[in-house]
Amino acid sequence: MLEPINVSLESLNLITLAPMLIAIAGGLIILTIDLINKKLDKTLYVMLTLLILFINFGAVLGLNVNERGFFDVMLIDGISIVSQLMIIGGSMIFIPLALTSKRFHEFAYPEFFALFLFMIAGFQFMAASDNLILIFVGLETASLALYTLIALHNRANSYEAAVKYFTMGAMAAGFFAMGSAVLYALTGSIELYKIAEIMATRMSETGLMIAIFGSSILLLVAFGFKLSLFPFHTWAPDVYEGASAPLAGYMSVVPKVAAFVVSIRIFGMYIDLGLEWVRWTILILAVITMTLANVMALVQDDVKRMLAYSSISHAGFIMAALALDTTEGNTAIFLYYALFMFTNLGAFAMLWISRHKVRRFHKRYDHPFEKFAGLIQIMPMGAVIMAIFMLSLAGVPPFSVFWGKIYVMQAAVNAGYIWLAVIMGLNSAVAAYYYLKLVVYMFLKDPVKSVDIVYYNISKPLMVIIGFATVATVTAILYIQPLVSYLYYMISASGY
Amino acid sequence: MIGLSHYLIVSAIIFSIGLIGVLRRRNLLMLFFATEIMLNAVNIAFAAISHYYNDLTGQMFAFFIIAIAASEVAVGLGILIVLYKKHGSLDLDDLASMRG
Amino acid sequence: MFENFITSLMTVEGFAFYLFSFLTIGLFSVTVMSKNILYSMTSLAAAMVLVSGFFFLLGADFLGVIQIIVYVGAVIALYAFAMMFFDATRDIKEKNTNSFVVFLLGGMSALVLVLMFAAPIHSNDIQALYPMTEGVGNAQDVGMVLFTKYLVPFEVAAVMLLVAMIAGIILAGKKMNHSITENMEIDNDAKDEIMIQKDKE
Amino acid sequence: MENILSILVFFPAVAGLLGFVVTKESIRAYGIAVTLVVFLLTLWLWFSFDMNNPGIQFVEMIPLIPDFGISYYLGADGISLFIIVMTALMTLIGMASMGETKNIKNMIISLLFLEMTMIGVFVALDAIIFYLFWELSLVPMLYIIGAWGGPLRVYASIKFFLYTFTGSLLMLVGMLFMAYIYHNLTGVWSFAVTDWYALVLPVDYQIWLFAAFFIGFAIKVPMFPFHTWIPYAHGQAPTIGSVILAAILLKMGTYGFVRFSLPLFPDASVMAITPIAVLSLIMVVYTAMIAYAQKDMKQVIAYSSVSHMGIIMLGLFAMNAEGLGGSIFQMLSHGIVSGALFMLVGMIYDRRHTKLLSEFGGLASVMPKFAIIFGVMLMASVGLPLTIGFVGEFLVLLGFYKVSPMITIIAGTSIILGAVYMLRVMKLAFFGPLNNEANQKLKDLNARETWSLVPLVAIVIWLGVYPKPVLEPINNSVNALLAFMDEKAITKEAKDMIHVSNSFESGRPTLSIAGGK
Amino acid sequence: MENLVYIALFAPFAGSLFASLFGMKEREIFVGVVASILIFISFLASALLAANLYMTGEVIHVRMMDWIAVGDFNVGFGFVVDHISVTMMSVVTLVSTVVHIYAIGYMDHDRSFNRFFSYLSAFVFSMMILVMSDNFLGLFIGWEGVGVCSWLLVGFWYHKEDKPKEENPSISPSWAANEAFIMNRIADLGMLIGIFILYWNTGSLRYDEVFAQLPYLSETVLAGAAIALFIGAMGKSAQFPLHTWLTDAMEGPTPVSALIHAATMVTAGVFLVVRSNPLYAMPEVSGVSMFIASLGTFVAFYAASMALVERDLKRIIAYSTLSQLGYMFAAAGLGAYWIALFHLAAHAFFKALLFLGGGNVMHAMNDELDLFKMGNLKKEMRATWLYMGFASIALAGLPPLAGFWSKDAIIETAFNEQTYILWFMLVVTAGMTAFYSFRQVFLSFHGEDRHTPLGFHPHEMYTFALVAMFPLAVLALITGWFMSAYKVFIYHIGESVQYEMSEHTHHLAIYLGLLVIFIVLASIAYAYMKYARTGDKAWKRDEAKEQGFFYKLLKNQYYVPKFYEEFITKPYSMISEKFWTGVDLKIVDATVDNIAKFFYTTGDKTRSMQTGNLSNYLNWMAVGGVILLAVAAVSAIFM
Repeated sequence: MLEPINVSLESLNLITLAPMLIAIAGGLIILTIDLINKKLDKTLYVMLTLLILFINFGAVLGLNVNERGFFDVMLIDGISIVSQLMIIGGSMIFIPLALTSKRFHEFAYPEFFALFLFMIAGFQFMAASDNLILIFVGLETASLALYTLIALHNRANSYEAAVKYFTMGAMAAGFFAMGSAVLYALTGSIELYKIAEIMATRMSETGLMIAIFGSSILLLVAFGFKLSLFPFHTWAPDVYEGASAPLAGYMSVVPKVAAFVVSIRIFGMYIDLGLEWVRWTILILAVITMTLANVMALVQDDVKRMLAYSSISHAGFIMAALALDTTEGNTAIFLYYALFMFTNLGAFAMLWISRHKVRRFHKRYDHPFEKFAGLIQIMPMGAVIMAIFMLSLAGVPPFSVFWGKIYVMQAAVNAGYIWLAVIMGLNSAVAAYYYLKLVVYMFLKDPVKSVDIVYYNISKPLMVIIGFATVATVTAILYIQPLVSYLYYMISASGY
Repeated sequence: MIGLSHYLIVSAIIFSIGLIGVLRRRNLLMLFFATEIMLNAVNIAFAAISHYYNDLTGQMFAFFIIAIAASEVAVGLGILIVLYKKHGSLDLDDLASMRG
Repeated sequence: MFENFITSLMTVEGFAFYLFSFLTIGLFSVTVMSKNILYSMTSLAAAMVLVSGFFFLLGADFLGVIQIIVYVGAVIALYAFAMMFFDATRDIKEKNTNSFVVFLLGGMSALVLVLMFAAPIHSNDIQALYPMTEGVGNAQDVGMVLFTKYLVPFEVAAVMLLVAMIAGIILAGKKMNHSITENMEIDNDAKDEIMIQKDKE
Repeated sequence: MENILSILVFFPAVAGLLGFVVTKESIRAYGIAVTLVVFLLTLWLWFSFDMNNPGIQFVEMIPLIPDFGISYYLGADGISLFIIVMTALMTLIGMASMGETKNIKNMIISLLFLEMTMIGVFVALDAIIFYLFWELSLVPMLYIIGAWGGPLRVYASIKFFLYTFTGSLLMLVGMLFMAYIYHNLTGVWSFAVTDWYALVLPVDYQIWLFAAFFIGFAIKVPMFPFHTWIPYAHGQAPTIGSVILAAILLKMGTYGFVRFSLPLFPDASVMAITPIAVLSLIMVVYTAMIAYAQKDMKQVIAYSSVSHMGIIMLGLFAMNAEGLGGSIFQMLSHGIVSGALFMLVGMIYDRRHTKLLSEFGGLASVMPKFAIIFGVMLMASVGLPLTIGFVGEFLVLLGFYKVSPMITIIAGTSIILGAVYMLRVMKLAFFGPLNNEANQKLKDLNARETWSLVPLVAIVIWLGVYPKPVLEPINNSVNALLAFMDEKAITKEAKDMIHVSNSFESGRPTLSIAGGK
Repeated sequence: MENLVYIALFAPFAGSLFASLFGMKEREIFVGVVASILIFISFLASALLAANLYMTGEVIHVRMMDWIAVGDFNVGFGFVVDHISVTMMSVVTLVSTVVHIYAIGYMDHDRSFNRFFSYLSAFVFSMMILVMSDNFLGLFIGWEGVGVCSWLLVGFWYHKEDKPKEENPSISPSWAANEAFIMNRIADLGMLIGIFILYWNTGSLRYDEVFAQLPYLSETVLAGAAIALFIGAMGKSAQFPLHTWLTDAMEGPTPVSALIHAATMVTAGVFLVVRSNPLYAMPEVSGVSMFIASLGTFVAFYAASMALVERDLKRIIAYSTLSQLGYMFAAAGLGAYWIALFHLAAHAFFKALLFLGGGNVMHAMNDELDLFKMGNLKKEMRATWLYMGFASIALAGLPPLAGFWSKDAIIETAFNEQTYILWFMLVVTAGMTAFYSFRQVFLSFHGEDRHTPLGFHPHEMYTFALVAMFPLAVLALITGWFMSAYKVFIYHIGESVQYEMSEHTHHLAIYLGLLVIFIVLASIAYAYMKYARTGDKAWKRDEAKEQGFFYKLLKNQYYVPKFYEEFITKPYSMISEKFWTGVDLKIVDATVDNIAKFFYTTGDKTRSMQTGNLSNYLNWMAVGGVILLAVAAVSAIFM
């Protein structure tokens, strides 16, 4: 007979669950409100979501570092707090982008906001656990919600995007499951800290290395997919193109943060075990990713697609930092994303406000370069802001991404990978070309058609968001210091 | 005696069959079948490891994988339906408007 | 090796294992290879039932039951409905090009995975975290763990299912038929766009 | 005003921001007023500069990102002082003489931002802050070239941007590595150049770091194989763009060598003497010859810039006060002279909308003032004594003679080849009969143009006759730099080289006799 | 006294500035007058300084201000008035004064009259810096200054068109000006190198300090410095092979030729050698000195030979200048620095006179310079005839005119040094000099009247200009008489300038002199026979002779300009063009562009990887995964 189990409520440390529960509860509230009154419109939901996220944010801030909860399933360490904050922060920037002056399909659904909140909860679970099951379930929750959000944009491209993302995601899920199975077979555990312990004892056994490497590769396929690492990146440009602009921007940051947290936990473990092979595999893939994506971004005709490739390239950049497996490297990941978030979301938001319902400039693309030709003459402010985002992405100081870049490069140098820093530098130079291309179109060319207005979709909330992103991008130099020290403290506190 | 490896190898083979299916199939519905096969293969592995380690965790994992697979089917079919409404086809080869 | 095979066939467990193995592998192959979606689906369903056989064989009774209920009962049913919706009973014309590469890849992955699993992965030193309790039914055992340790994933899975449900409902729903995104009439300001954007020339 | 440097850096930027409010009609006056104030501030800086102090003055240091070791660290010494003054001057004059009318507001605002970045580069003592301004300077320049330039402007501006950007990214890696070494040795993060100075690096590190910094600076200078962006940039840029580019932006590269490469890597610098001298020689001779073959007036001056930068580079690696001081002086002189030449070409372009030499001839007859000022600048450019051009060039060659007589002789051909291509321009454009009808009704310089050039002419002659006020602080700082390099060098070869290039050869033991005392 | 130094130096500068104020205005006579007066003041100051120096023997050093001071290098504007510089100052200012006054008349009709005076005075200023400076760098300022002024003045008529070389060997004033400038620059590089050598070995550039260090220097250093400085001198003084610019420079207005290309600037090279006499007198550099002497002798002969067949009046005088410069270098190279300097002064007077006379002819003939189009001009231009004849006698070296004394001393020196080959050549050259001088005089002023049929109506120059030339004529006469006085004067400088004939030569001096006089007279007689007679025996052009090899060789200046054209100018253009289009654009730039293009085309190619087909994407993913797995397996097995 089984013994009844006595568990004290305190030992469960339920507070660790609070942030996710808030998000889930928020989603349920939205669904309920919708059931009660069908006539409410998106402004309410956007603000509700924002408020829920706000509470969520506060709840995360209130967490103590290095706690476990709920039978040790929950792991609240530094990176989980940091990443949750970033996830929520990114979401808070994203969600007001629904308040465009034009109507778009997805925002007509209250379910959109519920799904969005569930997705955030999923990401938070991914970040706040080292239990592979919870990671997997959280991942899938978030992913499934995300597929839906993409499809909800409701046009041919977005279905295609959703299908592509979904199918490849399903395959990646298979690989993840398989990888977990191998780890489980190797260690009898699915909790990463346990796995690390047991694996360390089994490292010397003969004939096991193939399984260890194999498990790392299976997991790498799964997370390489999420992080759009070569050669698992192929979905990214199409999905970004098919999704609405803000969602594309969102996808290039928030899901990746969550995925990076897990990657740090998993691959950090492998590298800590002394498996240089894993490090080199990741490094090589990262280098290929950043280079290839850069090269492909060069030839794009559409700004959004170009930004998609650039996001891949940035991800490769950061993946390289991950492979360093130093505290600095891991700090660099978060710093980079924190800074990249403002800029990239800002850039995508700029695309969003220039979204027309009809494709006037190109048969296929919503945002071909021609659309922005001569923008400085039409809307100087818009052009300048867009240029700032582009320069920031290109890594021109003092804009935000530059600081992330030098931190990553410094981390590489400190870890002794000077060649990596050089490659990063050269890649940034290549990347500068395509960012510059947009700047060139905006500032140096004359308008293709005599268009009076490009930012047709703009509204006050969007202006606020973009303004905020701009300020955050431009004044990065002022807040880097507290940001870095906070991140470094959090990450070193969690032992990475 | 049937050892753990036996099960795992079966699992591996089934996983590969699933993989082949994913690669080979051009019809989305069939492709989804193949992903199910892959997940099932993993389930076998988990159950087997669980059995041989006398540990319930593996079964837990398998349990959740089943849940995930089911959810995926629901979402996947939802997407397929909208796609079909728009495209009238589930063939992958018709689905390449975004490229380059 | 072969002797080993024969001897293990002699046992019930061994026999069942090999039987299930060959059957599942065969059926899954049919699923993957068949041109007819109906065959494909039927063999999938059959194979999934057989997979549950493995579970029973491995003492994971609860899992086996779930497998049958969820897969055969829910998933396959869903597929069947979908199939009818798509009117996909007819033979599907697939251009299965590059099949050599596909099989090579499949073969290679099988080879590597088999190599991996053929490694002495099993260790006797491993202490089970949640050992199966003697004399307790598997379902009870599983329940115990599921509702303590894995309560959170369980709840998250519930959310996931909720997500899937909502997703399925809204995606398949009627509201998706008219796209606000693309349809300008729905938009109150649609006129503006035309007006504002008129070319100057 | 202890924080004069900050004021100098941020005043133009703030003014640029406020400039958005000013209307199109008043913006030019606004721009001139702002740059005038900046120029007056730089003059104030000059007069409050302690000439006898060879060290860094007006230091401002605010820790910005202590965790990275980045701080807002500004300061000026004798080397940067005059480059700052020249920056302000050339911006002022360039703006005053500007003939552009299209999108004038954007132009003025870009120029103000550009001025901020340029001054920033020359006062920054923190590597990252230096890099920040360095990179940022590309942006307004990109816009200026790309928006107001000639038919190939987009190509030219992108080439300019990407080329420099690429080089400086490698330099950035060098900086990061330098900080890393500093951290390793001291346990503290710092990007402050003055902190780095204290480091004594092993030679192989020095070589690699030197190479990294070299790429960044060499592209900017531009040194020989990396120079091809400049004909495009100059050829396509509007007048003001060329003026700023030639006068100031190129100096960033050479300044970088003085500020970073020489004091940080003395041994590597000594080792690099020969390769750099060879590259410089190619620059001097090869580009001078190319300049001779040009059909476009502006291209001649563009290539001549490269040629002159070769001389400057040579001087930097002379490892003696004569060469180094001369080189820094030559930076100023080249800034003013080439700036003026570009302005002159711009003025003729404004009238005729062509820069092709074949379109001109006999201009001296219709535009005597123009011809005279061009002649003065030409003579300064070919290094005529008592013009600003001579002092620097002479000192550089004098200094380098000690290092290598042979190289100096070849480099000295610059005084011949320079005369060859410049006189060709003079002859083709200004001399001969006035055959082209389009030229016959050309108006001579108007008051605005004249008065923006006259100060330059005055400076050209003043500093040619009496360079002491400028040379003295440069000399102090340069001597301090050399003494520092000597002290810091670890290899015997480097020490010997520095000693040798700083001593006289004769049997006479002391240096008590200095000419003319 | 210091004030006098400054007055002497800056009066011309003031004149130049004054004139330049009116530079773009219409002709104003007073500009010329003021400039002339200021130059005259400078002359007075120089004369007073000379007198003072003569009386007191006190050398004046002045340091005006610092110039360049970096590191150990410290050079200021310092001036010295010693025996050498005061000689030059007096000569320069005197000739300048005359030329200035003369130019008021000569440039009367030119619309750029004012500009001309500003240039001319600026030239004098530069020349004064050159001669007065107490250090090499100051000398270099003047050196370059005179170069620029010469450029301005030669190219004074910049608006003239380029002509083919067959029509006008100097192409155009602007061309000639550029040629002169660039040629000089080549030499200036040598001079700079010399300065570098001296600086790095002595630590100073002041004459006295440098010379004080000389004994401590090694032979290579001394020789290097001597050679380098002499290269500089070669350019300015148009010694072979840098001589071609001088004849082309005749494109400038004639007063310019008189002042710059006869009396002052071209002698700067000689001045430099004389100034650096302690260096050249060092026994270690005797080889260099010998070379200087030989080159000088060669140039003397070489230039004289070309003058024999020249038809252009001014070019003949230019050749004769070249030739006389050769004499000076011969003297300097042989160690007779004071004789060189003396010849320099004497030559300045009569050569300026000759040029101004030529200017009169040109003025009269509407700028026609072809001797073959003149003849019997003496009937219209008596004064000019007298001046030119007188100057030619001086040039030819007949006693008691200046040329005789100084040139004879040089020839004697060559004999005295037992360099008989040089002596012989110099003697021959003396004969040739007499011949071509008088050929020119006879062709223009005597013989048949060839100009009237061609429609020329010559007229005499303004009287004031003729009067202004008078002092030169006087000096051409009397200078030679003061030779021994000058010797005493200049011997104060120091041992190195002191040069005495040996006993042996002293005895033979009278015979040597007579020999030369005989040769000169014979040459003049021959010239008279050939060119001066009228009627039946009047000179006719001999076409056949003009086709002869030697005639053509001489006429084409030994094909040296052609050589430069073909082997330097044209290849330079060609290589430049090739460097630009072939190397810079096609290789250097193309490499950069190709790197960029490489990335772009790679992007274009890899773009096809993104087929848009999901199946492909899945394949990519699977291929990636499986390959990585395989690699993992392989590396695990081999580890």
